Amino acid sequence: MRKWLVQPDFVVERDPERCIQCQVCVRQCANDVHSYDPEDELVSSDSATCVGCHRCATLCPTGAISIREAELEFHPNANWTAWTIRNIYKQAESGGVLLTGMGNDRPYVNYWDRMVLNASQVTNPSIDPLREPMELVTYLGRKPDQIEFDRSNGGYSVKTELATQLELQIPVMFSAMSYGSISLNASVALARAAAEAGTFANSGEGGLHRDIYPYSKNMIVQVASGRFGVDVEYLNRAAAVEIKIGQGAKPGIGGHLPAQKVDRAVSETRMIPEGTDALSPAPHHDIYSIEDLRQLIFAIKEVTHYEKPVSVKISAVHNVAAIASGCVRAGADIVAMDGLLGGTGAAPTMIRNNVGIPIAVALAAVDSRLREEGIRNRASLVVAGGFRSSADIVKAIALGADAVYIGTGALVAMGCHLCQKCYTGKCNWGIATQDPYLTKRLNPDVATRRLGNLLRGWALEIKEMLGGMGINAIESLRGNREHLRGVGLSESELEVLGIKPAGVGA
Amino acid sequence: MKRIYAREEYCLGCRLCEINCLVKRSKSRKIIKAFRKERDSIVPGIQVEEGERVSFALQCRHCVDAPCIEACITGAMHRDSESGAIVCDEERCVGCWSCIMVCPAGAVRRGRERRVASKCDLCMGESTPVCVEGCPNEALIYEDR
Amino acid sequence: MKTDSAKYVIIGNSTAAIGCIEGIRSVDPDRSVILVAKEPCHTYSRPLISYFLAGEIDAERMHYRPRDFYDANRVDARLGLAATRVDPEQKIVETTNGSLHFEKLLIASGGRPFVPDIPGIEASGVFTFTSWNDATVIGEYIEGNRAKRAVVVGGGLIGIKAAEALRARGLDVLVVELAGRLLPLALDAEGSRMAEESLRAAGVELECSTTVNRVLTEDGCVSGVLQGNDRTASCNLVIVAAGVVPATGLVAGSGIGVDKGILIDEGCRTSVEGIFAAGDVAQGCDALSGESRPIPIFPNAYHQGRVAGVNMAGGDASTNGTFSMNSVEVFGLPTVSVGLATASGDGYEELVHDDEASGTYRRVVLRGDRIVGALFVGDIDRAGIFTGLMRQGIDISSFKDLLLTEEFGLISLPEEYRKHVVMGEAIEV
Amino acid sequence: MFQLRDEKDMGGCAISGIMSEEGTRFSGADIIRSIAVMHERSNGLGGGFAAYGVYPEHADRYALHIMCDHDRGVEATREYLEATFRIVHDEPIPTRQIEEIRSRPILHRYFAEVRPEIKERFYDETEEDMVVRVVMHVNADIEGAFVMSSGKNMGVFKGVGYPENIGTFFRLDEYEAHTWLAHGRFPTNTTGWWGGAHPFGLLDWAVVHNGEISSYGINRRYLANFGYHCVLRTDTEVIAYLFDLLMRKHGLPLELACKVLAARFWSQIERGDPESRELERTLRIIYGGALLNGPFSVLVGHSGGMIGLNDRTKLRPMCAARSGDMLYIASEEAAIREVCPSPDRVWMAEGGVPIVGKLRHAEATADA
Repeated sequence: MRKWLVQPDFVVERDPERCIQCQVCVRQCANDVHSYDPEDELVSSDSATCVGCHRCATLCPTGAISIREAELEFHPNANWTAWTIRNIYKQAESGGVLLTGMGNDRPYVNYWDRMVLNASQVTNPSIDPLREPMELVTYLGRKPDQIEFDRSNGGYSVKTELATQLELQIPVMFSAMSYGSISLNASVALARAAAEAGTFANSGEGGLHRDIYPYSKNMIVQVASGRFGVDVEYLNRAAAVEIKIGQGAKPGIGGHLPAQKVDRAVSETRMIPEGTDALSPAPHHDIYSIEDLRQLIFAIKEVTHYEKPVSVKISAVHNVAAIASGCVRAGADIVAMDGLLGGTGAAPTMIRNNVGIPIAVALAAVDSRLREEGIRNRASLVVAGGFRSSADIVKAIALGADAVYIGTGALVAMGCHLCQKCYTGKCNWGIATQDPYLTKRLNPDVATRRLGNLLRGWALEIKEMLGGMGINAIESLRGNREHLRGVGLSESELEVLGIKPAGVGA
Repeated sequence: MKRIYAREEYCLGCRLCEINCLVKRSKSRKIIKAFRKERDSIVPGIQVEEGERVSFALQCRHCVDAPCIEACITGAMHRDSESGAIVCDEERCVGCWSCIMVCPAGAVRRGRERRVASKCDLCMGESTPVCVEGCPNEALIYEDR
Repeated sequence: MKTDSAKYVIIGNSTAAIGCIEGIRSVDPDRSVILVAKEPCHTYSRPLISYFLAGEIDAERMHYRPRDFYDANRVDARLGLAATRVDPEQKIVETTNGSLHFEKLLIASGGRPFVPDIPGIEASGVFTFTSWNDATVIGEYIEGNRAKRAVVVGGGLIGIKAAEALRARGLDVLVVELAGRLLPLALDAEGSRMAEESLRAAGVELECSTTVNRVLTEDGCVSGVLQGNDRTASCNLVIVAAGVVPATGLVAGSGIGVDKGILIDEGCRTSVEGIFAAGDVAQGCDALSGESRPIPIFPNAYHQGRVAGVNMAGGDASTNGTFSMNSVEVFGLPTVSVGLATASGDGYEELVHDDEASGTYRRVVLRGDRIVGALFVGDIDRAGIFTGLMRQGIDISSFKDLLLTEEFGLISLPEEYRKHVVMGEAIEV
Repeated sequence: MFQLRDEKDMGGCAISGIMSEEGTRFSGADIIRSIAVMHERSNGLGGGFAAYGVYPEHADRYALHIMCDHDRGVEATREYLEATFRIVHDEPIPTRQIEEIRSRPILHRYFAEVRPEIKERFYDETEEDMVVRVVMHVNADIEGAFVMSSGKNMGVFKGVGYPENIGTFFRLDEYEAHTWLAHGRFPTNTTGWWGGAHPFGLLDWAVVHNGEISSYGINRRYLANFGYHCVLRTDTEVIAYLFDLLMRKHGLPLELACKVLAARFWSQIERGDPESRELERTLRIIYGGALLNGPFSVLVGHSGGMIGLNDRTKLRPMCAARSGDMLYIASEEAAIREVCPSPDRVWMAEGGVPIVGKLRHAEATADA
C-alpha cells in the first residue's frame, strides 16, 4: 500500500569504508531493509521498513551499520509532536486503530526513580551477603493470622494446615507471556530458566505446550477470558492457576492473536482450529461481578482439589485497592497487579499509553488497604509492569509486594530490543513470532542461560541492598516502608505511597 | 575427539562462520582487509548450506575411516596425532583432487591461491574453532561426543 | 638356502602394501612383519612419477610415507629382493635370495605395463611409464639425447600424464589413441571432447582411432613411428602407455585362483586360506556392474590392502563395494569419473548438465533409483557427495531433479542421510 | 498527651537484669550499681528500671504508673481511668530531690481493678484487652499524660538522666523486688524525653533493649493488623507488643515466640528433623512480619520471670550468669561481676537462643 505521507521512523546508515558486502544483514532482516544486488555486487539499505530492532547492526561483523532516528523534523510544536502527526497520517491512510507492542513508552513519572533506599551507618551494622547468610526465599499463598499447634512429648507439632504455598528462591517471576504471542523457543527458555532458578513462569493464556510439561512444576497457568488450552489436566499440571482479569497494557481490552500466528502447534496447544483468530473477549463472560469471580475461583479450587494457589491478575486502575480487597475476600490466594507500564504483544496504542495507573501507587494503596482491613495475610501481592532492575524490585518489596513479575525485562534478556513491533509477527530476534525461519534464531539453551544470569545478577544485587539496610531476610523488607524515602514527590504522592520525603529521619 | 557439530534447528544462515573462517585464514587477519584484498584467494573451511527452511554449516567431519586419507596419492592428507583432526600437508599435496572425489560430505575444496586441497583443520592451535566461537546462536558446538 | 619366517609376509611395497601394514598394526601392534619388494627404494607413490618427470616435485616428495615408516611400524623391509614363487602348501615365499615362511601372506605385486608386440619396440628410446625408475631413465634419456619430440602410445590415464610431463620438459608430443577418443574408459564423448580441447590447447597433437604398427629406428635408436593409417611421425622418444595387467606371474601353478588377476572375496582373501591379495594384482567384484574384474586404481589399492591387513591380523573387515573412480587433470582441466560414468543404453538413465559458458559438464548415470555413475568436468567440487550416495546406495528418487542443479548439496538430501553426514563423527565408507 | 515526635528512636544502650528464681525479693541497690558500671554506654538522655514483686499489698490490682506534663493531665487521666477502673488507691510516686534530675514531670500511680459492669459490657474482650485499650488511649489521646506501666505487682520507673541517678531519684534502694531490669540510654537522634526512656511497659511486660531493629517498619505495620498502635516509635515498644501478641494473644510458648522473633535461617531449619522443620517453616511463613531483623539484645520482664534474647546473628553483646537461684543478664560481664563477683557460671548469649529465668512460686510471692 502506498503510504505517501508516512516517513520512515529510522535511517539506516551503512559505512562504505567498513561494509564488506558479506550480506549478513540481508539475511537477518525480516523487514527486507537490506538487499544485495549481484550485478553491482553491492549491499544497500532501504530505511522505509526499518523498525530499529538492531538485528543487522548487532550481527554486522564490521560494525558498518548504524541506525538513527529519522531526522526529518517538523516545525517545533510542543503539542503537535512528530509522533502525534505521524499517527494521524497513518490512521488517515489506514482508517484503523493504532497498534503497538511492549509497554507504555510515554514519559510518565516513574515512581521507582522517585524513591531511594536506606543503608546502615554506625548505629547498626550493615551485613555482607558474601560472608553472612542472606535470605530471599519467599512463600506465596494464603496464610493464617496465627499458628495452631499441639504440645507433643516435650515438643510442639503443627496443627495448622497451611494452604499450598509457592516457594520462590528469588522474589521474581516471569509474567504471563503466551505461547503464540511468543515463540515456543522463548516459552521453553522462560520455563527452563524459572525451573533452574527456583521460581515460576506464567503460561499466559496460550495453553501449555507439550515441551513445557517437564517444567510444569514451575509454571503458573492462566485462565483468561478466551479459556484457550484450559482443561482439567492443564489446571492440575501446573503449580498454580491464575485467573486473568486484566493486563496493564490494555485494561478493559481483550486479546487478539491473528490467524496467521495460529499454526498447527499453536492451535493444538490452544485447542482452537488451525489458522483461525484467537480472540479473548474483553471481560470473562461468566464474570460480571465479584461473586462470579468467587465462583470461578472455587470452581478451580474444586477441580484442583484445593492443592493449587489461585491467583487473580488485575490491571491497576483507579479503584484498585477496593478491587484487590474484593478479590482477596472472594478467595484469591494471590493478587497480581499489572501497572501502567505493563507490556503486551499487541495493544491499541492509545489504550496502552493512557489507561491504568502506575504500579507503585497501586501497590502502596492495596497493601495499606489490605492491612487496614486486617486481611493482608490472606493473600500475597505480586506486582508487574515495567520492572527494570533489582532496585525497582527492592523498592516494590519495601512498599509491600511479596514478589514481582517481569516480562519485558526477561524478553530483553533474551535479546528483545523493544522495537515494539511484536504484533507484526516479524520479530527479528525470534521471540515474538511463529515464523520458523525467525524462531530458530532464539536458541533456548542460550536464552535459558541469559535469563538465569539475569536472575542471578539481580539476586546478588538484592542481597547487597538488603545487607546494606542491615536486613538478612527478605520478609523483614517486605512492607517496610521505613527504608524508602521519596525525592521530588508531592505531599499527596508521599501520602499515597506511605513514605517520608528524603531528609526526614527515622 | 572434539568435533564441530551443527545444530541446524538453530542455524540462522547468517554465514558469520564462513566470514570468521575466511578472516582466520587470511594473511592480515583483519576482517575488512581480508575481504577487500584476499576474499577471492581464500576458501573457507566451512560452508553454510541453505534451503527453504533449513540451513546448516558444514565442515570436514574428520571421519574415523577417512576416505580422503585412503585416496590421497601423496600422503599429504593425514590425521594430526594430537588433535585427531585430518589435515592436508600443503607442502606435499599436488592437487590431484582424489580427496574431493571421495569426500561424501563434499567438505574438501580446491584451494584458490595454491593448487592444494583446502579443508577445515579445526583451527589448529585455537582452543575453540573461530566458526564455533563466533556463532551468534550457538548453532555450532565444539565437543567430544 | 636360508629360510626366514614371520607372522606376516607382504609381497610388494606400494599402496596396497602400505595399506596392509597400517591395517595389521591397527589390530596387532607387535607381531613380526616382513616385506619384500623388487624395487630397492623406500615406498613411493606411483601416480607421482609424472609430476617427478615434469620436475614439479623432487625425489623427497615422491615418498608415500615418512622415512621412518618401516621402523615405526616394526616392519622388516627387504627392499630390492624379488619374490619369485609362492608355495601355499609349505607357506613359503621363494625369493631371489632365500625363502620366507609366513602364517599370513599378502600378495600386492601390483601390475605390469602392457607392451604390444610390434617391430622395433625394443629399440632404445622406447619406454613404459609405471615406475619411478621409468621416470628417472626417461628423464636421463631426454637429457642425454636432447629429445625434442615424443610419441605417446595410448590416450588413457598414464598416456595423458606422460604427455603432460613431457610437455613440461619442453618436448613436442603426439598422443596416439587406438580408440575413437581420449580417455575412453573414464569419459564419455562430451567429456573426451573437452579433454581433447584442453590437450590441444596445450600444444599436444592427438590422433585417435589409430595405432603404432612399427617403431622406426636409426642405429638402434628411435627415429619415428609408423601408424596404422600409414602415416609416419618422426620422434626421438616413445612412451608406451597401453595400460597395465595384473602381475600374477609368481602364483602361476600355485593353485591360487587366478583369472585376469588373483581372485579375492570382499575380505581380500584368495582361494587359499591365509593368503590375501590386494591392489592392481587382485581381481574383485565391481560393486556397480557386478562383474568380477581388476580395478587398478589408487584408493582401491589402499583400501583393499588395509582390509586385507585387518583380516590377516584376525580382525573382520570387508571392502564395502569397490568401483572404479579417477580424478585426472587433463592439462589443467579437472575431471572426476566415478563408477559407470560412461554407461548408457537400456537399464540406464542419464542426467546431463552441460554449461559451455562456465566450462562445466556433469553427467549422472542412474539405474533405477540409484546412482551408478557420475562424471564431472570443469567444476568437480563436491563430486564426493555423489561418490558417497553411490557407496551408500541411497535412493535418490526424492531429490532426483536437484541432482544437477547449481544449488545441489547435502541440503538437498533426505534428512536422515544428511544428518548422518553433517553430524557424523565416523562416516563409514 | 506528650508531644510525640514522629521519629524512630535508635542508638546504643546498656541493659542489665537481675532475678531470683526462688522469688526472693531484694533491694534495688544492686541493679543500680550494676547499671552504673556501664555508665559509658549511656549519655544521660534516659535511664529506667522495671521492678517485679514491688507491690505485694496490691498484688492483684493493676498498678498504673503515670507521668503527666501538668495537673490537667492528672485530672483528665483520673477521669478517664475511672470510667473503666475502680481506683482502690493512688499516690504520687515518691522521689528524692537530687540535682542531676531536673524538669521532672508529675509522677503518679494508681492501683485499680476493672469495673465488673465494664467487663460485662465488653464481654468479647479479655481484661487485658481492656487495659491495653485504655493505655493506648491515654498515651495517644490524653494531652500531656503517659502511662509508664500497667501491670500487676510491678512498676516501671524511668526518666531523663543517667540510670543510676534515675534510680536514686525514684528511691529504688527502698523497694524490694524479685526481678529487676535496668536500662541506660544512648539515643543518637532524639533529645531525651521522659516518656521515651526505657523500660517500655504494657500490662506486665517490661522491655529494655539495646540495638536497632532494621525490620521496625514492617514489624510496626504487622502489629497494626492486630490493632497495636505504636505511638512511641521505639523498637522497645514494638518488641513489647510482639511478645504480647505472640504469647498472650496467640498463646505461643516462649521458645516458639523466640523462634518467631529470632527465627533460625532456612538452611538451619532444613537441617532439623521433619517435625521441627515443619514447625519452624510454618512459623516463619505465618509470622514473617514479626521477625526482628538487625542487631539487638533485649531483656523482657513479665510476671513469670525474665527473658534475655539476642538477634539471630548475634550483633549485640549480651552476657549471662547464674549463682544459686540468681540469674544475671547484662550487656557487659562487668555489670554482673559488680554485684556477683564469683558466679557459678558465666556465658555469652547465643544468637536467637533465649536465656530464660522462670519464677518458681509466682503465686506465692504474689500474696506474700
